[in-house]
Amino acid sequence: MPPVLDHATVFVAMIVLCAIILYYTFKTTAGKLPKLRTIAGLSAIDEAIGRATELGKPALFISGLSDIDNIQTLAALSILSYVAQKAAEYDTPIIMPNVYSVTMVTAQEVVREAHLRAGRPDTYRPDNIYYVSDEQFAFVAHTSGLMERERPAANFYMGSFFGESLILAETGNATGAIQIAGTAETAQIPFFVVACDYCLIGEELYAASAVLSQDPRQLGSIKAQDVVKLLIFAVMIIGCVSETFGAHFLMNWLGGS
Amino acid sequence: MNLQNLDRRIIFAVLLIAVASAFLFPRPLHIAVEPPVQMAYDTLNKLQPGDRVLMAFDYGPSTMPELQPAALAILRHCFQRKVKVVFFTLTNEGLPMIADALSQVAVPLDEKENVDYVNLGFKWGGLTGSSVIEGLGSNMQAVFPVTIKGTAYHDVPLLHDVKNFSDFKALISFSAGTPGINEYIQYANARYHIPIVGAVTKVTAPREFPFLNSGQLAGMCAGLVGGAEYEELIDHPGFGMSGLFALSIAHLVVLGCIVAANIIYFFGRRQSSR
Amino acid sequence: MSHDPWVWIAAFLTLAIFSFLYKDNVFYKIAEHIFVGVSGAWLFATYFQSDIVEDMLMKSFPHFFHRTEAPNYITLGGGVIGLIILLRMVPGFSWLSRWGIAFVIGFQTGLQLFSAINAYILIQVRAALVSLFVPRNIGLTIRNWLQAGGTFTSLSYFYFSKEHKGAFGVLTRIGIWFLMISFGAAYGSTVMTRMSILIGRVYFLLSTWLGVVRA
Amino acid sequence: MLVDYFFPRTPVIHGTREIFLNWGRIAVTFAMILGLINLLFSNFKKVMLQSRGWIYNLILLVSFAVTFYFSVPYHTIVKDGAVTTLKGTDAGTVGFQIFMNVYTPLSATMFALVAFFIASVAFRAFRAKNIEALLLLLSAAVVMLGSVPLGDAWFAALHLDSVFGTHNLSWLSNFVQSVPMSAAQRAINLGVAIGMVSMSIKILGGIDRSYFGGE
Repeated sequence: MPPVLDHATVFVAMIVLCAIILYYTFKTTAGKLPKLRTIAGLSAIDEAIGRATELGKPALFISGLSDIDNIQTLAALSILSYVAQKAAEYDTPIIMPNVYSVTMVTAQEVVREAHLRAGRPDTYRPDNIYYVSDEQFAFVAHTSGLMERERPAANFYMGSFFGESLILAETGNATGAIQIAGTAETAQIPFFVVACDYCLIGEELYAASAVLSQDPRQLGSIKAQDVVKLLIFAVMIIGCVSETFGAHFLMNWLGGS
Repeated sequence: MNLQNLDRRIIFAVLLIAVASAFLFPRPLHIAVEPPVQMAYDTLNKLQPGDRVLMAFDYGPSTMPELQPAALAILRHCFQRKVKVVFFTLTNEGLPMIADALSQVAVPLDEKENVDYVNLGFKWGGLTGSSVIEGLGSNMQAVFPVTIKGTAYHDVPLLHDVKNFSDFKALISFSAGTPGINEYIQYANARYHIPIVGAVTKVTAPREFPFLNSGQLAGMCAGLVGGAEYEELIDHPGFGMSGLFALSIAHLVVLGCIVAANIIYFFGRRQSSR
Repeated sequence: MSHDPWVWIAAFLTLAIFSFLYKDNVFYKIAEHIFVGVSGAWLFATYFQSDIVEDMLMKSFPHFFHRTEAPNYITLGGGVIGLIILLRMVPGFSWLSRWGIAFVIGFQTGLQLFSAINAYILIQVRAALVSLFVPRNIGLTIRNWLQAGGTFTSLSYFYFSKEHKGAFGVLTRIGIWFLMISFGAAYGSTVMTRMSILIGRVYFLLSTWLGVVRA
Repeated sequence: MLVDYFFPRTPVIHGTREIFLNWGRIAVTFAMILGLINLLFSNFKKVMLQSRGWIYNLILLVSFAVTFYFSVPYHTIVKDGAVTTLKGTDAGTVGFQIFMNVYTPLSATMFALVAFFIASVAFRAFRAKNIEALLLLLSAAVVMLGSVPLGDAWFAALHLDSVFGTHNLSWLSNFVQSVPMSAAQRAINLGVAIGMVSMSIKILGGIDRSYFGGE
C-alpha cells in the first residue's frame, strides 16, 4: 500500500491531467495530425502477418493473463482489432486462446468486426478464439503445446503478463516465429525485451492502439500524454533545483517530509 | 558446427544435471548470518516454555521452495523451546503448507495436537485480510469457532484461556504477498503491539527493510537464503542448506552461459571479419 | 522410494512436463490435457463454494443453511450481473451481456485511474526530487545525480512527439542505457526466485519420490 | 470509486465499494461457467467427430469430470455424534488430494520451466554486440553474483576486499538495483501511469471503443 497523499493534492492533479487530455483529444482534427516518432514494434506487425501469409501458417494472439477489467487487456484488444483486420485482408487465420471467458467473448466481437471491415465476414472462425483455463500455468501448458503443434509464424503477446512470459517467448522463439510483445508489467519487460523480436515497452502499449487507429482524437490523446510529460520534466527540474537550495515547497505539496 | 546456434537442449541438460548433482553431492557452504535473521532468532530464543505464538502461513505451492525452509526451521526452533504454536492462514493455498510443516516437524518430534499446537485453518478476510486480523485482535473465538479438524474452540486445551493477540508473545508471518506481512504490521502490530517476525520471498524483501529499521518487524528471513541461515542458527541443516548450494550452482550455470556465449560471439566475429 | 501412489502420480506428471524441454511428446500432451481439465474443475469448485454458496446464497437465504442471521439480499446483485453475462449464450439476448461487461469495465477503470494518479504519478515524481549538491558528501551527490538523471532521460524515451535525433537523440540514448541497466538488473534479481522453484521440483523428485537425498 | 476515495470515512459510500467488490467476485464465477461451457463443448465435439488427437480431448473431459465429482459437492460427516460439513476442497478429502498431487505439481513444474529458459536466453541474447547489450549483461551478471554467497566469497578470496573494503559484490548489486534500476523503473512507471490515465479517459469518454468490437 503506497502512502496516500493529501486528497486535495490528488484532486488538483486529477483535474489538471483530465483537462490536458480532454483538451488535446478534442482539439486535434483530421486536418493537422500530430507528428509522432516511429514505434519499432508497430511497423513490424504488418511484416509479421505478411510472413505468416507467405508461409501459410496462422498467427497467434494472446491478450495477456488479466481479465477484461485490466486496462492493459483493453489496450491489447484495441491492438487485436488492427491485427485481426490485417490478417483478414491477407486471409491468415488468427488463433487466440484465452484465460478468461469475458475476454474471449469480447475478443470474438473484436475479430468479427475486423473481418467485416476487411470485407471478409465469411472467413471469421469463432472457434479459433476459445477459453482454456483460469489457471495461469494450465493456460501456458496448453499454449506452449499449441505453438509446437500448429507452429504459428507470428506471435503477439499484448497485455499484462506474469511469471510465464519467458515460457511463451522462448517456446515461440524455438518454433521460429516472429514475436512482438507489449506489456506494462515492469517485472516482465526485461524478459520480452531479450527474448522477442520487438517489444512495446510500458507506455508504448497504450500509445499503440492510438497510433494504429490513425484516428485524430486518439492521436490527440498521445499529444496530451507528451504535454503531461513536459509538465513532469518541469516539476522535476524546479523541484531538484529548489531542493538543492533548501526550499521544500514542491516536496511538501507532494506530501514528502 | 556453428556454436552460436548451439542446441539449447544441451543447456537444459547441463542445468538439470548441475542442480541434481548439487543435491547428490552437497558441499557445506560457509553461511554468514545476516542481522535480520539473527534478530528473528533472538526474538524467538527469548521465549519461555509454555509461551504461545501465532503462525500465519500465507503462501502457496509456487513460493514453497523459498518460504518452507524458514517455516520449518522456525517451527522446529519453537518446539525446541517448548513454545506452543497456533496455525492459521488467510489463503486457501496455505492449508497444504501447514499440513506439510506439521508432517515434517511436529509428527517426528511427537508434539501433541491441541496441546502443543493447533491448526485453526483458513479464513477469507477480504482482499487485505483485515477483517480476520482485526477479529483476532478482539475476539479470536468469533473468527475461528472450530479448528480445522472440527473441534470446538473451547474444547482445545491450548486455547483454554486465549482471547486475542494479547495472549501471544509473537506473530510469525510466512508471507508471499497480500494479504501477508504488511497487513500484520499495519493492523496487528500498529494497533495491538504484538511483535511480528516474518519470512518473505527474496523479491519482496527490500520493501520490508524500513519496517525492520523502525522496529515494526522484530526479525526477517528473506527467501531460501534466509531459511538456510536460520537452519544454521538452530544447527539443523535441511532443504534450505542443500537448496542454497544448488542455487549457487544454478547461478554459475547461467553466468557460464553468458560468458560462453560472448566468447563464442567474439571468436566468431573475428573469423568472419578475416 | 515412496510407497504412496499419489506421490507416483505427482512424479509422473512432473517428469511429463519436463519432457517438453526435449520435445513435444505423448506424455506432455497427456499432462497438458489433464492440467486443463483438473484446473478448470478445481478452480470452479473453490469459486463456487466461497463466492456463490458462502458469499451469496448463505447471506441471502441464511435460514436454508440453518443460520440465524438476517438475510442480506444485496449480495444477489452479483448473481444478477453474472446471469446477464451468461445471457451471451442465448441468441437474441447477447447484447445484454455487453451491459454486464460494461459494468465490470467501468467499475475497474475508475478504480485504476485513481491509484494511477496517486501512487504512480505523484509519489513517483516526488521520489525523483532530490538535492543535486550535498555538502561534504560526494557519494550521495553522485547517487542523486544518477537518480534524477536516470528518471529524466528514461522518461524522455517515452516522449512520442519528436524523433530521436540531434541533441534530443543523445538524451534518449542515455535514457536507453539506463533502461538497459534496469532490465539487466531485473533479470539478474529474478534468477534466484525462478531457480528456487526448479530446485523445489528437483528436490521433490530426488527426496520425496526416489528417497536418494535425505533432508 | 472516485467518490469513495475522497470521502473514505463515510460508511454508506465505503459500504457501497465493498458491495461492488463482492459483486465483482460473484460475477467472475458466473463468467467462468461461460468459459467452461465453451471448453467442454469444443472438446466434446472433437471426441464425437474423432478428429485428430481426440483421445487427448477425452482425457481432458474425464479429468474434469473426476475432479468436479470429488471437489464441488459438500460432504456431511457424522463422527462421535458431532456433525461437520466438509467442502470437497477441504483438507482430508479426495478433491484435496487431487489438488496437492495433480494440480500443484503440474503448476509448479510448468513454472520451473522458466529456470531452463533463463539459462537458454542467457546464452542466446546476452551477447555484447553494442553498448546497450553490454550494459544489459554486465548489470545482470553483477546482480546475479551479488545475490548468492558465492559472489562475495570469491571477492574475498581474490583479496579484493583489501582494496574496496565493504564495497563488495553484494554492495554493488544493491547499488545497481537501488539507483539506476529504480530510476529507470520510475520512468517506466510514470509513462505507464500517464498512458493508463489517458486510456481510462478514452474508455470512460467512449472515444476508444475498439475493444467493444468497433460499432
